[in-house]
Amino acid sequence: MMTFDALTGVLLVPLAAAALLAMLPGYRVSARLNVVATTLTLVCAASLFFKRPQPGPYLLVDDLNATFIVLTTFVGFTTSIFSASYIGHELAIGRLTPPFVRFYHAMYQVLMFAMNLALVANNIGLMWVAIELATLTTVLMVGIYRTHEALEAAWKYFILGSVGIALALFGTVLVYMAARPVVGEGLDAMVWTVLVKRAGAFDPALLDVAFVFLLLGYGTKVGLAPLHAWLPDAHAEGPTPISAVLSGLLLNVALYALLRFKMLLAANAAALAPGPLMVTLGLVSLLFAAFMLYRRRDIKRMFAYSSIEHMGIITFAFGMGGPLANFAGLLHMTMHSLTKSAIFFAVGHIAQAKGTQRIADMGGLTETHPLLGWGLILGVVAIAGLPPLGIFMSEFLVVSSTFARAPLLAIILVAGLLVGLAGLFLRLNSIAFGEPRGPVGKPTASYAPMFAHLAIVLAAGVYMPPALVGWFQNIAGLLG
Amino acid sequence: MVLIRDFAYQGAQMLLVLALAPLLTGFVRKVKARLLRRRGPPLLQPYLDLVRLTRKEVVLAESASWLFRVIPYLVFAATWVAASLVPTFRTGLLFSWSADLIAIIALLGSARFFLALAGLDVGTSFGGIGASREVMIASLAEPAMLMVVFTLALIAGSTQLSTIAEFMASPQVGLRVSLGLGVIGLVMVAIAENGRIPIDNPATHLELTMVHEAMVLEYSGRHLALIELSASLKLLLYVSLLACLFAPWGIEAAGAGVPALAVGIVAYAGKLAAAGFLLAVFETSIAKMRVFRVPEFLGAALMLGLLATLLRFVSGSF
Amino acid sequence: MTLTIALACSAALLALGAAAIVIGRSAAATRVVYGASFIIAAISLGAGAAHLLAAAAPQTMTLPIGVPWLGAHFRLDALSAFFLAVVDLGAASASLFALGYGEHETAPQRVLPFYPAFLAGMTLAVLADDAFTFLISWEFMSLTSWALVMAHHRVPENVRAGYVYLIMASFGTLALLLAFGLLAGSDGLYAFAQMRAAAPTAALAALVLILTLIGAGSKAGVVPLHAWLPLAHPAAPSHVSALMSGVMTKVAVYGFVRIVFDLAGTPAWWWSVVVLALGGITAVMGVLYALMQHDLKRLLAYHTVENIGIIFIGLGLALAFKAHAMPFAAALAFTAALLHVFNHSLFKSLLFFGAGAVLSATGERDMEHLGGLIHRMPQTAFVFLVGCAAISALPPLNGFVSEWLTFQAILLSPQLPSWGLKLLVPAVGALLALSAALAAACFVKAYGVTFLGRPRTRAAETATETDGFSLAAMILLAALCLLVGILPGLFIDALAPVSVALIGERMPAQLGAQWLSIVPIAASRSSYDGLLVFLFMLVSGSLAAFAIHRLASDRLRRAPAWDCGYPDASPATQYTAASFAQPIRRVFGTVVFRAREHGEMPPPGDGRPARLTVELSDPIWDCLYAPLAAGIGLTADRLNRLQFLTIRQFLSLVFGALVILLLVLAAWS
Amino acid sequence: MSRIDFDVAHLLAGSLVLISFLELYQDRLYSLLNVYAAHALVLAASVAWQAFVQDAPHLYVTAAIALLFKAIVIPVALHRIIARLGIHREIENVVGVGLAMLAGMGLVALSMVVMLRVTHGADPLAREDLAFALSVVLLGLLMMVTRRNAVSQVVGFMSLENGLVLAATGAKGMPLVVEISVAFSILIAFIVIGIFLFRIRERFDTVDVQALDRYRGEQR
Repeated sequence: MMTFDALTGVLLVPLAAAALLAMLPGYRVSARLNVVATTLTLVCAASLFFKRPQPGPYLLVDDLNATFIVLTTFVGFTTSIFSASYIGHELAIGRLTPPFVRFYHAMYQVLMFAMNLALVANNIGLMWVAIELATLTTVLMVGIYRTHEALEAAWKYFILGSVGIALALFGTVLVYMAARPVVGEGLDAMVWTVLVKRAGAFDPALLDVAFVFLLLGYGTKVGLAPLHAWLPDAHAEGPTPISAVLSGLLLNVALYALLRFKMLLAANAAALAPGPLMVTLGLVSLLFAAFMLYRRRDIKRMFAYSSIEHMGIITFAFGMGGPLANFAGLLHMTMHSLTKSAIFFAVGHIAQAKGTQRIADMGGLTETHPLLGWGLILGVVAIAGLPPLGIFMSEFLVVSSTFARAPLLAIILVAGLLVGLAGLFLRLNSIAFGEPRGPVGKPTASYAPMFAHLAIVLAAGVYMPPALVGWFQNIAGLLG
Repeated sequence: MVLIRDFAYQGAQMLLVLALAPLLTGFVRKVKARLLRRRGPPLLQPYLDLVRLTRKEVVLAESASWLFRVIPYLVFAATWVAASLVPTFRTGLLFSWSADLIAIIALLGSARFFLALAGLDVGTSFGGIGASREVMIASLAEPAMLMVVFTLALIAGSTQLSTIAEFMASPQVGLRVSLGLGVIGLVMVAIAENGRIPIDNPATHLELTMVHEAMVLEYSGRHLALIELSASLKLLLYVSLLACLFAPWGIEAAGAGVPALAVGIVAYAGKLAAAGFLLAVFETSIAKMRVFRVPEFLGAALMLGLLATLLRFVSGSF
Repeated sequence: MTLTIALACSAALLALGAAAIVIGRSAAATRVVYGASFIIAAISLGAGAAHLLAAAAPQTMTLPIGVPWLGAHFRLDALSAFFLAVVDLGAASASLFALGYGEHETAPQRVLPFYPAFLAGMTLAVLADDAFTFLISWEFMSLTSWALVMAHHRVPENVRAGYVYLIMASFGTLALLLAFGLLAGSDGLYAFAQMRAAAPTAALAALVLILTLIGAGSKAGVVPLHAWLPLAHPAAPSHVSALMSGVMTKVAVYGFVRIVFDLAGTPAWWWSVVVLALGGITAVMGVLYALMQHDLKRLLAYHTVENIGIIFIGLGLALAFKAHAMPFAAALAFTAALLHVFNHSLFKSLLFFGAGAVLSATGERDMEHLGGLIHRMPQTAFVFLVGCAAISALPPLNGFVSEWLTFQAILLSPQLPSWGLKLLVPAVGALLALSAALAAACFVKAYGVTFLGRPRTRAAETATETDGFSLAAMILLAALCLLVGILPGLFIDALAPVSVALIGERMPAQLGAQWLSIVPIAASRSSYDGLLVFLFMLVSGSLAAFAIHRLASDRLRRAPAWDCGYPDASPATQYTAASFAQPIRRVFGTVVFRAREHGEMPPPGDGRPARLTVELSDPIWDCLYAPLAAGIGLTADRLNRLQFLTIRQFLSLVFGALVILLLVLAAWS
Repeated sequence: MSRIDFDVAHLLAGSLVLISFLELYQDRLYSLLNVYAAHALVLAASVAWQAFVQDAPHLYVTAAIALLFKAIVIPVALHRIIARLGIHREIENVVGVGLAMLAGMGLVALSMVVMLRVTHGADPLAREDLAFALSVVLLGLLMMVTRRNAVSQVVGFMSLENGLVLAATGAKGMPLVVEISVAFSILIAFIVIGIFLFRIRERFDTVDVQALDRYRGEQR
């Protein structure tokens, strides 16, 4: 009987909960259990800050992924609260049947497990497996409504995701090939801690090829244009809690994988700089998504595109590198997770209150549902990068630090930001303002998660605790 | 002692312009009549008109507001102050520094501003016509005037009328192109501002051709008297302005003694007469132009002024 | 100390805003919020004025917020103190006005929370001493004012106005962000002190100037970046319109001055060319736009554009003189600009208050539906008249003083060596004169059509005088307009520390001059004495009145209007705003706005009324903004096709990306 | 490693590429499936050979999976699906076969160029294998994007995945190979079941992907 430590907790709790939830019938119990499980996971994750296990051949906790884990478990926790009320409503109106709900809860925990595993994996193979698992679970949940659109979105996600996985695997194999002559055969050649230490001696050409495949493979998961196609539909057709988790977490996890490999390449002097590739993809995604915002009619799909936009910004920031940009990237990622999930909470309630996701059918939200309406506005203001909310700070740092180094890039970036902002508010105006349209019934739901996220984002925009700052700066240094 | 004497001079100047203004108007009318082979009204007719008007009761339109009744005094005050700050027979008056040429123009501007408001106050169509045309003319005349002022200021190195006048009297002004342009521009502006032919006809009440007269159509009695008086004050002002700027001969420099003073007064009277005569000749020899030709006329003035200023800017600084 | 007070005040305002969210719907909320913000703003105003008048040394403070390793720097120097005073004077008067006006608000819970936050944003913007704090306050100011513009969101125009406003505001902020990025360098020295020390290269500084012109200019409403202003300012509740027009644009001017005069190092001579040209164009275009309007609040908004132009002309001259090391002249131009900043904040707020009073009394903003209000609301009419005279630069009011000073500065500029300026400055002078004259015309129209004549609608007929608070606010501002007009020396001297700090020289002390007159350079050169002119007019006017009433008749009889013998025509026959502007429209409009008039006259015997329709086209919108919007729309449409591909096509995208990357790799070495 | 080992491995890998080309060439579903079965067979052989060469017994498991699952079970299942759907005579290339072949050539050349630039530190066997594996992957992808029919897309995906397994087994001593191949088999099973599911639920009358694309959330 091994002694219980936080790390195993982070992995075991969701797994056990998944098994349990798969067996439990009743909705209320399972929803509660779901919340309890995520709470426990969060507690375990938080405890990682204080006591950290030694990195083994399979698992590892360092500054970088500790941040991701805590973020993931936290959003997972709030989302479980949100999903409790959301799914309840779906049951009530009969969009979901109890068996599906049971399946949903089990899958939710599996997803949590998969993401945590991907984050703590100290082994590129293991990480790959975990991300594949996460993909499959989300595929199943996206299709859960069994409508034409849902199945089609799931299928699209599935196919594109599988191809992405395949490419990522090829990249992983190549990395192993590069590592083997230096590290020697066997497990060690796939262990992070070892790889990063020895990366200097690897065959650069092989690493280059590997990175191309990894970039495309995991980039598909991150949702970078032109690999993004699955993302909008998956967000739009799945249950909203899943949209929140997708945007808020899964994209981050994929990005985390990319960062790891970027560090690997950065450690090898002869290899090509991963920066330019990431910068290009980031800018392309940003501009593309920004323009796509204008013609959106489905509210969830719109915010899905805004997720693509922000993933572009984050990738751009990390691609630029340097302490400021990296710091900004991390900050932006954290803020985006919180804000975007908050927005999806709001959107979920709105869609349930209005009985539709079509933007044309909602209007004057600040009249009919003031709390929801202003919550959404606050969220959009945050996501558009307006002060005093957190994303403004990260965008401030990215733009100002970039402009001194590469003016042209900065100008493209700024143009993209502006176009995106205009697109978002074009839609927001018709949703939140103007003559009220659609039903005015109040959804019986708790807005606590939404406003909790927004409060954190607001606070972070004005004041960041020095501990957290030191933490981020440390990571930014690691990323080089 | 000196202060008192200066006060006396200043007061004398104020009274002088007040006294002379109607006379100038009457003189111009008389000469015009003679040129048209009419006998024309007696020279002092304007005074008699003013007296008669002040004795009459005021017939006020029902829709007129308190502003309508205040405006005549405002207009009169502004015009009078402006007129009394222009050197006539003597420079360096006590308060001449209290408002330079720009301020004088602005004072006339405020007079016009309020007069135009008066045109709109009663709420009749003719008042509206007059007011809108007046501001249109002014919106071109004022910049033109300012441009001329710039030219002079740049030549004399001051916007202070007394200083400019003294400088102009001094020999160091050679003949200058910019000056020539300036004087033409100023004359055109003066004609427009005083509503003389060809811009406007002070004698007619033919609705569609009139500007100034349409604005004051609703005035009667003492109010009308004040308006008329300010009109003639304005004419006098422009004449003496032209005189002291472009024909500054004989103006007594401050404290040059009694004979010089006498010379100054005589010279001033002579200049007024000459200017009046010229004006009359000009008006009788030209026809009134359509209202919408006016912008071209004034645009030309503005261009002249701008040209003059440019010349000054380019050819040396002071 | 004063800095601490100012910061405490803005913190209090923020707290007030938060509280207003809670109590927003209660009946007393309006009184509480506006009353509190009045008191707070008054205190803050005191702090700013005290610091300015005492010519105290700059105070700095750093709070542990904002960018973590940097902290939030705040600094109160002469410039900040002056603008702090401007901001809080406007804020205090607006709050006072709103104490009465706010009662008419239909949706107070949409105004009350944002109003104090807006004030706080403006206050913090002038106090900030590092790029991040400045930008966050700046954009916070925009955001809150956006929310206020959206207060009456059921009106579609307002939503559109808010949309345009928000985009332009973010555009400006991003431009400023880039400018600061340049000044801060790649290792992020964001504190203003560090930027001052850095002393950027000429090319860098030039870029900074351009970006600052775009950033601050778009907020101030410099043509052609003014497009949002006439939409947004009228859309907000009137006291907010007053703040946006009278104060927020001044914060923008502050931003420009702070960056260009303080941070961007020594100016090159051509900077002034750019600024002067923009200023001149802005002044004339603004007033021409205004002349074409018949919506009272929009007319006022366009006049803000004009006055911003005048301010920028002053600043441009200051730059020119500074670049050519003529400190005295620079100080004169700079002081003129700052004084005009102060004056404009006074009379523009006053005029917007008046418009607000009219709006709440009649429910009308369209002048064509007003008229004759002078009978129904005499006090409002009087103070509004003062405002009109002041903004039309009529002596002895304050507007004239600052324009007079600007003219004096222009008259100094032949001494400038560079030829570009020699040719440009006179033209700018002409433009300035033209805009001044046109402004007078425009306000004859505004006042005459709105307050004079006979009421054109029932609403105008039944209007009632506005409440005491609003009147108090307006009277206060009117009195200040007169005070600055007759005693300009006081205020010019108060501005001395600012120009000493930024120009290195100051205008000669004015209070020594005889009879309290102001002497920009030398008495022989030019001088002006508002007090004396005022007394002169007072004495001579009352003298004339006294004489006539005593010696001649003072009898008066009311009768129908004469009107060349046409008996009582209906009020509809009065001159309207459109017909009043017609001559000027013919002169300028045909060129600038491609104005066309279609007269439709039915044949005799036909009962239909004859119609005259006027077509105006906004050149700047058509040439700049419309194509931009169209371009974005087109791109969006094109790209939107990518939403509708088949899975196979998406896969081929991935495939293509892969192949391209591999090719790049193969071609790498 | 002796000469003969290298040659055999090289032969098998090369033939895998060749069969990929054959797949591209097919325009009947049945024959496509048969070719794919051959593909899987060769893969199994090459994996087994690698197991023998590297004497890594666990690779035999992978070989077995390839043999049983990919070479037998899946083709059979797909056969039955095609039979059920009655789409066996559908010819659904987007670009002509010839063009596809040309593109394939280009891809193989590209993968050669990319891989042979790898410095010679890595042992030759692995390098060759990698080059071939990359070409197989690219050809599979090419197949996926040039075919409209879902079944042939699946086949394309599977041959792509064969390429991966080839690479993985070629990477000497790489751990988790078995797990990964298992995971992939599960993945493929999912896809097949997916197609099957759509059929059973009577939701889509054909598995032509364009039918799926009709439902795209927001209509044009």
